[in-house]
Amino acid sequence: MPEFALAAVSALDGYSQDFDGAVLREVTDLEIVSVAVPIAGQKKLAAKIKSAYGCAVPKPTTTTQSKDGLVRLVSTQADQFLLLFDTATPDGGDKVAAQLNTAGYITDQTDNWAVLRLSGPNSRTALERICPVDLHPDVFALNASARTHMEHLGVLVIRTEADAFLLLSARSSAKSFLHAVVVSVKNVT
Amino acid sequence: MRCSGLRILTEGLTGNKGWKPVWRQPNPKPSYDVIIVGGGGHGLATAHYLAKVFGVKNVAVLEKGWLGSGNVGRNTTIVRSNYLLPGNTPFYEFSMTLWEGLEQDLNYNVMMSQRGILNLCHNDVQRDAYARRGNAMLLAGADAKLLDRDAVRDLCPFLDFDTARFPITGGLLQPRAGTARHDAVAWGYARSADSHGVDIIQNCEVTGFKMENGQCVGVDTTRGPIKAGKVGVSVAGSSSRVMTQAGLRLPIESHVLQAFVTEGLKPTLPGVVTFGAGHLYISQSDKGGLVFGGDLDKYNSYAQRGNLPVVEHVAEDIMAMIPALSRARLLRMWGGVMDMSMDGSPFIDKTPIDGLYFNGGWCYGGFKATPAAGYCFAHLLAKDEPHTTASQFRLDRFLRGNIIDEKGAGAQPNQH
Amino acid sequence: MIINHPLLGPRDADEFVHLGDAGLINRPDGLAEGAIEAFHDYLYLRDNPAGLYRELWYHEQGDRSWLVVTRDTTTHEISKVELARDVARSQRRGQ
Amino acid sequence: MTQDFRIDGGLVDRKQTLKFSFNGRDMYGYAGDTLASALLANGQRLVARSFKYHRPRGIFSAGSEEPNALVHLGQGARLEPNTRATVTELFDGLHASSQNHRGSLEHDFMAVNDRLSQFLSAGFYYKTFMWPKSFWEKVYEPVIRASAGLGKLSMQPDPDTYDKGFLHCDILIIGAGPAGLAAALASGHAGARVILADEDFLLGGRLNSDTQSIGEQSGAHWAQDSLAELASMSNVRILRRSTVYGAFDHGIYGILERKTDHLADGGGKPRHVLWRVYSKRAILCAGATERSIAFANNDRPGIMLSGAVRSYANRWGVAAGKKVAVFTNNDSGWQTAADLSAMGISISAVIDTRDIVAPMAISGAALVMGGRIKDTRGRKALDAITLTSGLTVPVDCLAVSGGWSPNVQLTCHQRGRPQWNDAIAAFVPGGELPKGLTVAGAASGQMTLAAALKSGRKTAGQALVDLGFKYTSAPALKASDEAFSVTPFWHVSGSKRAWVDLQNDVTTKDIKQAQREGFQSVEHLKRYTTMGMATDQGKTANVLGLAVMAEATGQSIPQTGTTIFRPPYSPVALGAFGGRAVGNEFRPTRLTPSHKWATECGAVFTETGAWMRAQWFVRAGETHWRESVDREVRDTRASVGICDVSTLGKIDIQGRDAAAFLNKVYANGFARLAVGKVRYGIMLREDGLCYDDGTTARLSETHYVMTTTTANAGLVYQRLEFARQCLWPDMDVHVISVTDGWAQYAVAGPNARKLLQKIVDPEHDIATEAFGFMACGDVTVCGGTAARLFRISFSGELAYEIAVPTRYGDGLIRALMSAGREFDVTAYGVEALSVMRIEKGHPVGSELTGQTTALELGMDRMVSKTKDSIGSALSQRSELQRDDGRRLVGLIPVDTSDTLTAGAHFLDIGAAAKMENDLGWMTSVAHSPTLGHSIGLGFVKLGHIRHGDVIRAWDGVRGTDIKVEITSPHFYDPKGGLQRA
Repeated sequence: MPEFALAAVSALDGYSQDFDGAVLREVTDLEIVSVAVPIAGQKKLAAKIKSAYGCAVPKPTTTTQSKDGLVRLVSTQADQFLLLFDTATPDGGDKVAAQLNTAGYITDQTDNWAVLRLSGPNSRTALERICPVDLHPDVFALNASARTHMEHLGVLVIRTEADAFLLLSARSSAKSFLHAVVVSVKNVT
Repeated sequence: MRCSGLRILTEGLTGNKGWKPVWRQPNPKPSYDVIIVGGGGHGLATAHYLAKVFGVKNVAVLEKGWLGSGNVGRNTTIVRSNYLLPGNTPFYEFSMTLWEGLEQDLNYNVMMSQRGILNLCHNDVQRDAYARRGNAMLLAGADAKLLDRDAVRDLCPFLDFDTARFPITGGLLQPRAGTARHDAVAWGYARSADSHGVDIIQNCEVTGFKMENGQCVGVDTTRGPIKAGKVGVSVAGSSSRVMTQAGLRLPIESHVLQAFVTEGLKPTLPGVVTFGAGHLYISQSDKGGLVFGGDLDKYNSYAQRGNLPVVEHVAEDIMAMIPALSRARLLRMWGGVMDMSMDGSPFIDKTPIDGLYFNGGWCYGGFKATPAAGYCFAHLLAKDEPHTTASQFRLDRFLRGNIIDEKGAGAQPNQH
Repeated sequence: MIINHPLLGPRDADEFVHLGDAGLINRPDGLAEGAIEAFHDYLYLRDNPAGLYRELWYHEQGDRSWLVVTRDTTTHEISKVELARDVARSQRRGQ
Repeated sequence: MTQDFRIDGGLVDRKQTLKFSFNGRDMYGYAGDTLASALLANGQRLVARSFKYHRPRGIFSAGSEEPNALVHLGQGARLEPNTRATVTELFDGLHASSQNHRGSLEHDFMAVNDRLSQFLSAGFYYKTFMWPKSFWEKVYEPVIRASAGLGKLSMQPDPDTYDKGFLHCDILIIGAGPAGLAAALASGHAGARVILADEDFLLGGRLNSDTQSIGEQSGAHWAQDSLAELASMSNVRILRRSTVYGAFDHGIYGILERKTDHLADGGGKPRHVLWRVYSKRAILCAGATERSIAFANNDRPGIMLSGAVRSYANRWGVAAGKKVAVFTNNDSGWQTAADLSAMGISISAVIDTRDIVAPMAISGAALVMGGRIKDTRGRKALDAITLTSGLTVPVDCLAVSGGWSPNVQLTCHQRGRPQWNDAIAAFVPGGELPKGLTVAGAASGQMTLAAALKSGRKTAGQALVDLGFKYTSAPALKASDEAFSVTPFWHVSGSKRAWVDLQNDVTTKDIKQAQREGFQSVEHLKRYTTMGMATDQGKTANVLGLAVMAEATGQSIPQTGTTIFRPPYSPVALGAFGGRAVGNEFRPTRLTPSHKWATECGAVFTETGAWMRAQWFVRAGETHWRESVDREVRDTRASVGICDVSTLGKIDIQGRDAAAFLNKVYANGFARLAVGKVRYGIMLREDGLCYDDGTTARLSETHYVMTTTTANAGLVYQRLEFARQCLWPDMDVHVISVTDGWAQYAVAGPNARKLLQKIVDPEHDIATEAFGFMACGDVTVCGGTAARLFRISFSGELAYEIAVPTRYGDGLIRALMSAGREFDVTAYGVEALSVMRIEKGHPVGSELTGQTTALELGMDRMVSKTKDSIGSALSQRSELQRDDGRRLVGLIPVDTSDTLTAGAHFLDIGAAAKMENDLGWMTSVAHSPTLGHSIGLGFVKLGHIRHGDVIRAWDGVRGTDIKVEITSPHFYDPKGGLQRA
């Protein structure tokens, strides 16, 4: 039995708040793993992904989901994408590595990010105040994703439902990001 | 025709009917001793000093548009000599001394107003960098004061001392710095050059250089060919455009810098203040408008206009520095084309082509340099050797590695 | 300004960082004879055209792509946007 | 005060009476009033003073072009200078007061300027105030500055907030007058995403000010019905009180929406929202602005634009006067006479400059065709006009129409250059319009209602077709279509002053003088006389001034030039452009994993870039920061200290070619770095100067983790992406930032290993034999938590950096501190970190300024000459390789009680404080508790061969001049034995 034990803390202490027509929550326990595509290794990796998750490698601006719906793949860069999935244990990188072994270059990104979920009828009007990307459903459809900036902070935004968005931003500035989103919601509700 | 209070009195009493044109509208002669390409501040100042100081009077200034239509009429009018590097400091201090006597030299009130420039710092490293700069200024004969937070507060109580994201810890003050009425500088130099016999020819665009066995002997223009003993090019943002006609590639990119002015307000700012946690310089004109600017738009451009991101960034800096300006209204925004050099410092030099001389690469610092740039370029044109204060501004300095990089940003013009 | 990203579609230029002339892709050989002169021309001298200009932009607040944008410096009109990596590769094959 | 000038009719809500005050006097108006209409209704003629001559001025227009009626709105911190009464929506409790006068508005001492006007003509200040020299700053300028300017700011922080936003649409329609509404209806029906923006609070434009009808309806009713229909469409967004202030590149437009200015209480919501609109097409339907005619004393209160007089009657139910005359050169003046007369307002005369048959009869009015106004009377309010015929007509209001100028402003914001159109005697949009922008209605020169409706629909149709929407044309609406006729007439010549630019007091005399002095090009004219430079940007003045100059030079107006406009269309509060960036919200804040813990431990924080870092930790009894910092250094060197170094940039680098790649981006060799080892590297820019340094660890054959300085993390990442995508596109190498993913702590000091052995799980051997200096590897800590251990030292002690996933960062710092208790562990901040690195002579930002070479830093041996890496070639340029250049050295005060200061320059003993004698400068200083005195690092000319020499550290701006000895920069354990222990 080790003398010292380490407790995990989330970026925003599990923030959760209901507003008029909008709900804002921190998403914890979401593992985030990046996979980089080796040069001339696209085919091999695509096959691995297919066999491991039963879905395709996401094209830019899109996300795909594993057959069991538990893993979401998000395109982040021409030769790189993220895997998002819930887990209780902090070993997302190893889990993915076990599936892909050397087909892709894997980096556990979980602790780089703070994750917010903004949902409700006012969520889009709130994001209108900080998000330069067009989130109109005709343009930014279900499962669409975009990497952009809001209030000087890099953000990865994903539409997970008609009225719900997943917002990923850097963990060290999570409090500033939360503040930016909260102010936006308050300004429109 | 001399300007004076008496003159204004007599003219006023006679219905202001006696005022004569400030400069003639001559047609180009077939030949001149020296042709200056570019009727902006630098070109007109060069002509003034050539004629008045160096006795070269058979001079023409060729301007493609209207006199003063370039950066001399588009800048934020700041005059200062708070430079760091030995290649720069003596030159800008020389310019400052010329500014201080300019009204009398030109017999024209350019409203040179030495109300000081204050560079704010927000941490110890920045303060020490300003100390290094201030000391370099003193060593070069300029004036500089390092202020602590309280001294800054006494000078500018309206700054955000209480809630700032980047607290103000002090600043570097150059009391002799200030502002001048930019258009009047162009008009004053033009008026004086004209009175010394210089032909100022507007709406006359240079379309090519006349070469004879490798030597430049004149120019082709939209108003016909003109011969010249020497041709000096002083065209700021158009430098590459013009010099490419002589087959020269320059270590220069043209970038747009925006400037802004608010509605007229009763006096609020003492002098020029610059923000150390962003990029902003702001002052108040004699007419009451707050005049300010910040970063380049950062992309190459020959359009004299910018875009929204920089406008908003500059305004954010204002709100962070002086929240009390929030309800002042932006009246007008415009852009100028900057001849951004590769190290942020200028060139006053002969070109590889005999008879062809170049003055440019002034980045956003051309206005304050106007008198000394004119003087030193005139010196080079008249004597064929650089003026001591401008001896480092050579075109070949990058090949030798003699870089004059005040910011340490490297060979990327939009970072200077 | 808006840059029509070849992978992502139209994006505000505010998301990008501008570097400079697309010629910066053609880096000389640092070990070759006359490397200093070659690098001097490569790094310091510019055509700086008033008109069509090929320039490098970096999508810092996006997918981190480097792009080669063809833009008119007098009108700001953008006529072409390519992935810099594709341009670099095709130029190498060209060499 | 009663509303003596309120008449029947209008679109105000008489059930809602609103109380407001002007210069302290209570007045009443109705919902739907502007401050201007309410002031007129209350008979307040004198509302302002002019800029230069302080002439009495009244309300001139009914819109954002207003040059005269600028007021101080609100009180205290909400005081708003230069606010146009004509666009200020009235609300209950509104406070307004006049500005720019000394003494009262009625008795302004500055009005003396008006008597001296002949000495204050155009450009007078350029010609005097030069003697004696010193008087400019001391005497003349202060006087000029004090009298210049218009309103004043409260100079208190703004209690209101501002916000921004981003909107996207297929078609942006600018202006909701007849053309704009027609365009919006067509676009909305076609299913396009439409934004309809108008600066007014009541949409409809002139439809609300005129009596023309559309179909069977009044224009105003048609407008309201159309708006109701548009509001019912989910694809149409209507923005009221929203000014499209600028047209920017690629279809981006700026809109200022005023959210709460019209409310007595904003309810804490943002006052303004600044929208950035991304449009595929835009249609400018901004209408036209009426202009005046120049004649003697044409600036008195009561002299107004004819269309404005009509607006006040029709829209606001206010009579601008009780005895009104009209002076016009076109048909719209007659419309004013007819409308007012129909409302029972007595029209004394209609003076038309045209020699034509009177188009209509106006009961009780003298109709003077081909007439001219010679002069006017009435100091603080108009009481009579005199015609050249000698006829004098007593009036309290003169409605002037010099024709209409299309609002082309937005078409000029890029490359547009308006063209002169003789038919309407005005400039219409011309040249290269902003791409995607088309113009409809009066803004395009369509001066009749029917034509405006038609062109609005037609223009929208074209845009819809371009965008691939189905557009079905509808039957034209029935509306008045009588031709609009105007005959140019600009000014009545005479010896008295006739105003062109009312706000800046520019008269026809000034323009003629400018012409005499050679300021004839339109830009010179504007700059010399300041015409068009006032807050109204010359909306009512520019064309008139141009015409006067054209006449003076004997040229046509187009020959004289055209006036173009810059953004914004009308002035925008800086706060709106600033958005939320006030105080601490200016920029985001980054917090380290140990932030919460550090706060509990009395840390004093400092900003380093976006980060907040612990500067030092105050313990009980410590009263001066030096006590804390000295203790932290001493305890670390004596036993062990811990510092959060998570802010260093961390970049995960993977790929088959990762090794070759690193060999390219670092100046020193990395090809042969073994797995499990760390190496220090320096990075050059391509110009050969140093810009960053750090360590890179090899975790596996294909996997490295690089650290960068805190400041350059983003820049290095960008350069790496550039290198792999643009320079070596076929290398298999991939980079991703992991800066935020790892909590990393330096554990330094003789007992560092002992402490870590209590944290690192026993199966990992970190004894020096197994885990020597510059080793790295994966370990687990505290019973299985994955971690990375690096044996690197910045302090010079036996030291490690241990990293765990950020979520465990708080836990690990607490664990380390309790595990270290038996060693009297100390936490240390960036100040102690800096002291120890100076004692070791490690360069940081103060030395790596981007202006220094490896040679100057004493690291030239690290720059490999045998490989081609970034910067290697140009680092060899002659001036960068001078052996008589500066070198990094250490500096010690000869009198060790002296305190060194960074920024001091070095001079030889006895050398004068002149640039020629400048040897270099002090880059960093510290008090070394280890050595017991002040130490410094600096660059000294030939410093490498001057160790032992004594020179001066001269700090003129701080007033010190200290003798210092040049030493090696390595003050502490120069052989580096300790860190290898």
